[in-house]
Amino acid sequence: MAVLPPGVSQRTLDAALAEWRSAIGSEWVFTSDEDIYGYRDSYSILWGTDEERIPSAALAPASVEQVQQAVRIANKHKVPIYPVSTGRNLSYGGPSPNVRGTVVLDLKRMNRILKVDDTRNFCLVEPGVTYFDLYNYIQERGLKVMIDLPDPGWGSPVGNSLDHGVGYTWGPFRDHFVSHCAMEVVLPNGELLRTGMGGMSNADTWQDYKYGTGPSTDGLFGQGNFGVVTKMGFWMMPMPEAYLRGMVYAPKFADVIALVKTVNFLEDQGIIGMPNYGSPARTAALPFNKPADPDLLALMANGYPSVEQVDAYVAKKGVPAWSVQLQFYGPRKTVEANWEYAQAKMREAIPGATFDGVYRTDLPVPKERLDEVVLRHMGIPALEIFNIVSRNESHGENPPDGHNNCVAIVPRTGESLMTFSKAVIEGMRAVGDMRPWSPFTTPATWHPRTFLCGPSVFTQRNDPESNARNKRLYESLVDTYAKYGWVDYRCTHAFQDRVVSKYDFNNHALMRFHELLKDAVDPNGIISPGRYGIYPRSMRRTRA
Amino acid sequence: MIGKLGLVGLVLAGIATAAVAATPIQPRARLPGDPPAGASGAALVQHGDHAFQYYCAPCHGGFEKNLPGTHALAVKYKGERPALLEERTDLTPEFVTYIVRHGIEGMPQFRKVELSDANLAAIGAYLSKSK
Amino acid sequence: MTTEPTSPGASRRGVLQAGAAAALASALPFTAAAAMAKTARFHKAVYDARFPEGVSFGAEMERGGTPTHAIKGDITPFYNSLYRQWKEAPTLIAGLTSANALFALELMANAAGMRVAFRAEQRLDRFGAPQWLLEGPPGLIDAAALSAADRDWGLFAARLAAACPARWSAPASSTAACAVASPAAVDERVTAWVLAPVVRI
Amino acid sequence: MTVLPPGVSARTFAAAVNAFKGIVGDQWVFTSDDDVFTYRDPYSILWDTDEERVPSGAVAPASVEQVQQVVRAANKYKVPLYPISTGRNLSYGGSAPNQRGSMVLDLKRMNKIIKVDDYRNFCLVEPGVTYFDLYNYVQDNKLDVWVDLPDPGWGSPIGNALDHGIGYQFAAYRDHFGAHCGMEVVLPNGELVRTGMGALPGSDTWQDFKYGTGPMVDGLFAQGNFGIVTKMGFHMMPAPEAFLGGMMYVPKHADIVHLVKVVNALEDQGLIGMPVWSSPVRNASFRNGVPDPDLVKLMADGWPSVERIEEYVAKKGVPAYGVRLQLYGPRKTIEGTWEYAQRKLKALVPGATFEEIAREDMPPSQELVDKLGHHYFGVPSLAIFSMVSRNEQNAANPPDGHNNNAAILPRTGEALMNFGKCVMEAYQSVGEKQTVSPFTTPITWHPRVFFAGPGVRISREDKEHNKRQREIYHALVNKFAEYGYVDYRTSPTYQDLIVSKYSFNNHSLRRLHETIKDAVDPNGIISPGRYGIYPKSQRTNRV
Repeated sequence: MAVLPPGVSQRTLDAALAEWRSAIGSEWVFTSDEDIYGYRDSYSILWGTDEERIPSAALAPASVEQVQQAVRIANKHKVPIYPVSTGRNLSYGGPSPNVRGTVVLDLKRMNRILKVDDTRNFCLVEPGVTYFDLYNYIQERGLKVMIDLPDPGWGSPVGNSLDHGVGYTWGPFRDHFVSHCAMEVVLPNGELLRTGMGGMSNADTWQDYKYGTGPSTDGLFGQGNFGVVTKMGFWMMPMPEAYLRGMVYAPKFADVIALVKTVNFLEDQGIIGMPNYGSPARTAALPFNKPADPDLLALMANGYPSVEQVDAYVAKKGVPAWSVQLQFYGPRKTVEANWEYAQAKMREAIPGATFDGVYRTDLPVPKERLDEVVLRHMGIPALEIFNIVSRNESHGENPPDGHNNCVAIVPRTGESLMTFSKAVIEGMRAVGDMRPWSPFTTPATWHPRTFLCGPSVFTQRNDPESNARNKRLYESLVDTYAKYGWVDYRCTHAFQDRVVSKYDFNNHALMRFHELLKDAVDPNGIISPGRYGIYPRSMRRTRA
Repeated sequence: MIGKLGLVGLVLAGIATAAVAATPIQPRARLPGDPPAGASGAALVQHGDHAFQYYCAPCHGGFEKNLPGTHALAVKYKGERPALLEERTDLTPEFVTYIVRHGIEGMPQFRKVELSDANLAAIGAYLSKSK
Repeated sequence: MTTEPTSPGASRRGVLQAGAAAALASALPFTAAAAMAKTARFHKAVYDARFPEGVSFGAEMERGGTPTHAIKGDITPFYNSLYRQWKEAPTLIAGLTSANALFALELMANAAGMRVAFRAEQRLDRFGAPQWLLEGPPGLIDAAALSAADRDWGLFAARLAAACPARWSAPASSTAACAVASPAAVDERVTAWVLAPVVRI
Repeated sequence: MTVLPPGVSARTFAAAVNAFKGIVGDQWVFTSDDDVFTYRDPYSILWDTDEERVPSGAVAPASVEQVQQVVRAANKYKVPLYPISTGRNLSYGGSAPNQRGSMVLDLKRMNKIIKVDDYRNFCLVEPGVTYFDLYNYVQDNKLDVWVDLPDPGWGSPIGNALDHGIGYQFAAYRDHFGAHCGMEVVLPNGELVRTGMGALPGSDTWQDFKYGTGPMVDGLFAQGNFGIVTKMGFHMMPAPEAFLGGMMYVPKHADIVHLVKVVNALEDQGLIGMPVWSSPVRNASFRNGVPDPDLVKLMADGWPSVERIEEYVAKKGVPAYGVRLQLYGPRKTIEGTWEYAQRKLKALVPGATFEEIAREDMPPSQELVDKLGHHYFGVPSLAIFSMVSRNEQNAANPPDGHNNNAAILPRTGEALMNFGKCVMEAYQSVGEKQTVSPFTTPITWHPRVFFAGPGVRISREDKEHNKRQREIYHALVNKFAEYGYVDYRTSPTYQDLIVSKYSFNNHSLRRLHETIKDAVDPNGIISPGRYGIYPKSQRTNRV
């Protein structure tokens, strides 16, 4: 299956490949079918179709200088390249490019950990470094810092941050783009740039102060296509003394308003780590691997139910409508006092609130207690999530190969949680998906100031019809979200054009501004064309 | 081993933790609109009072200790004149206008966009009224 | 592309037919693997102790002299145990885990210079009956398909793994399916596998 | 004194002024000498010289639509505009433009507080809103949030954030640009852009989620000249239950290394607000700014060894360094944290001493804010001007202003122990005979770095004084750079010099800024020269 970059002839590609081979070594330029297979997105909803974002080749430079050369060669031949760090961004495109035929620039070989400092609490890493690498480096040296990492932990801090990725601990650290501090970037013209204090060669504050003096351009490189990031710094949390977690339950459906308000209050004062919302009522309504509760089907049968109807359902099930797990990191006495304070605040706000599931440990977690904790909450990398990745449905004959998350940015209020399911149901029914759904939406709180809500759709490599159906479902969800003022914070290539088209304030003024910048910084459009809807001039079609 | 500064700190700590009658924070004045067109006399003075509290009192007030305008004038006049502008009897609207529009020492000048001519006239009237 | 059939439906039918054939041939003994087991040099083997197949797979590996590592679902501890080694060089390893655990490990192994050389994954056929879907080098898969399905699958998978070449040089070229006597946890798609270092030709 | 924008004729300028008047009304365009005077930088070290950044006039629109129209007219006549929010950025240029002759675009009239939400804890404001206004709004509506504000509090949250300004509470809030969420910008071509979720019509998360989907351009508009910010959101902190102030002292000079390490760990875990550093031994070494003879002796023969400094500290009999920890939160929490802080420091510095100096339920009392400072409690005040206006120390010769010179230092004790040497060398390089003490105490406005450095005083009358102070400022900046330090923010007078220090790869960062400038603002009409970024036509004489 020969694939070419758009508008590039085989001859031009071959000429570029020849130059790349001499620049970075022929063993690091991949063109065979078998090698290219490794750069396909195993979660692609377009798998095996003509639209699948298959690269024409891949390059794996070993140094910044080689990246610069590779970029200059790409410019010379106008062959687009798509940088990946570790290519582990599954559900968001993995190692595959946005536009079919783009050459992948695989930075995995650049995997040095340049510094971890536990006096000033930061690290500086290259793109090929994984969270496992960083964790092991810290363990070997006995450094007293905690990593904030996503689950699974095989990805790259650089790659994750550049896709506005997230972690699981304390607010200022789990937004991985916010917690970054400065970067080194190869610009589309091959020039090397250091942002912030890196602009001053002898400054020892590159990972301490973000801004430097003058404007800050870092934001362009997250979810953007304005350069190739080759180093990045991150702020880290000093290892806290202790950890405590406890569960809070709220009995009624409408209690979620007070529950969220109280959690927001705790979060924004920096008292808690990531809150984990749950809904015992939903578990009763849609038990794992069992048919939906008939009472739920009755509840949802005549349009979206009223609050009273939902509360009647909750009462009948005899379980709390909502729960939230609160997590505290800090000095022993501080975490105890914070948990006590949180309970007092909850009691004040929610009549009938109950509490349990208290667990305490000193940090770092002693080896013999690792089974008792969720590793990602402790900054310990894991692959555990693959245990559950496809277990939330009964898959029968044809279990899914992957999933595409369709997660919208929703205001951090109880009211929005009470109505979110309505949108999902609308989105599903619009494409004839009649599966049961509950009114209990629990959000992810990865980004500390907002809720991220929404289902995933499954992908199936050997079932293009299922993929096509799920693609329609995904698109329907995106369209429905937009009616409510919600939109995905991140998504796989197949949906990026659609998602960014929703940002249409003042006739897509923001996108037009991005395009203005793109044309100035990358006139040949060689870096990641199409990433988050930003195309070079030559590929800019009528907007969705 | 605790220095002199430290001992002072300890004494103050005693006061703070003993929770002597705590005074609530003085409220700040609210943004005034312009005085009604054609306002004069007592009405203008009254409006000028409000405008003074908003625009000038944060430095020239007496509601807190050590406000910089009041403090600077205390140092400057060494008791010859009141440090508080509101207690002065020698101010004219013209003088007030000149200082406000030109600034003096650490005090910057103020622009018409932030402090309108009409409000400045009211402040002048307020500060120059007979006490 | 390479291993992935371009027309999934057609290929799936082919696989199912092979499965039917294998079921018929289930009475034949499988001795070749046992004979070759000693020649395999696994650096380590991993098994998921929640599955009965896993336990017998692990036992058979230990009998053959391979150090084993038991997990309960999460593959992370096993990966951690290989982290240093894989920084230096790829290794030959085998396992019986969930398909998801293999998925995670496989991507890490790919980056360290290994490929899946053999895979036997439990799935349901279209009638809802469990079966093993085999993938690997022709000699091995043909032998397996002709062998018994109706036996201790953990043991059988360990022997198949042991018979797998210790170096990977080409994508799996043969697939087959065998019926499974006693389904364990189909939800988790129990999978036996070999990850082998790549030899570039 | 009529000043015109560079390259603009009197006739074109007059036409532009007319156009502006047609948009905003005659009374909101200012070109008379008296009016222009009010836009001069009262703290300009170039006061009354030909280099002073005097504007040609000012225009004050009342709405976003008027801003757009003014920008379009400015493009037509190629008259540069310098937007200001409240113009109170004293020591950093105030209401004056970067470039002599630019027209000030005064946004003070746009002063709506659009929203303060104490459920999700944010606000959305216009540029003309001051911290006083925001505080009053919160009080009037009995909202359960604190304002994190700079000192003095008369400035604009927007203007402050856009100059990388700072406050005094928890790290997540006191970096005001870091705490912003979403903006509305008029681009140099007059187009209106909303960033982040503001670009999604019907979205209610503009002040909750910074990024939207795709790249984030917000960083371009702070200390930049790529557009005019007309609305901006900020995250706010819910009002804490209680406050505890605790002093920690270490006896020796070299103990600062441990003290910094402990405070960093507290800060980076979010356990404290802004730490306030002090040096009792330095306070004991100066009286009214005059150095103690022992200090003069210590410093007489070049930079002293650590041993000699320790002897000096021992002789003075006071602790070398102190830090005030400010703990906000639930009553028992701050107690637990205070105890932890003491335990941590004791483990590293057995001779450390501690005092609790305040503990109060919030909101704070007048006594508490008088004692510790309003700004630590989100209460706006102008009290800080008593330090720079006439006071007992400067009674004879009060300054007319000052220019801060705060360099970015790594957050280590070692950096502090060495910084005095850097200042001393800078002074020596221009023959300045001030005695510098070896005891540097930093300011930690930006939570992950130290700021340190002496400012210079301004006089409106004495041009020679200003010239000399400018030389000193330059010498300091140049010496800082040799040590890898540079100012985080500065008056337009020094911006070219400071930005020139970011020279990595032949100034590649500035070249990127210029590439963007040319694309976004081809006529160069927004704030030419701001932080060293000039339009193409003016890039001739770079430092």
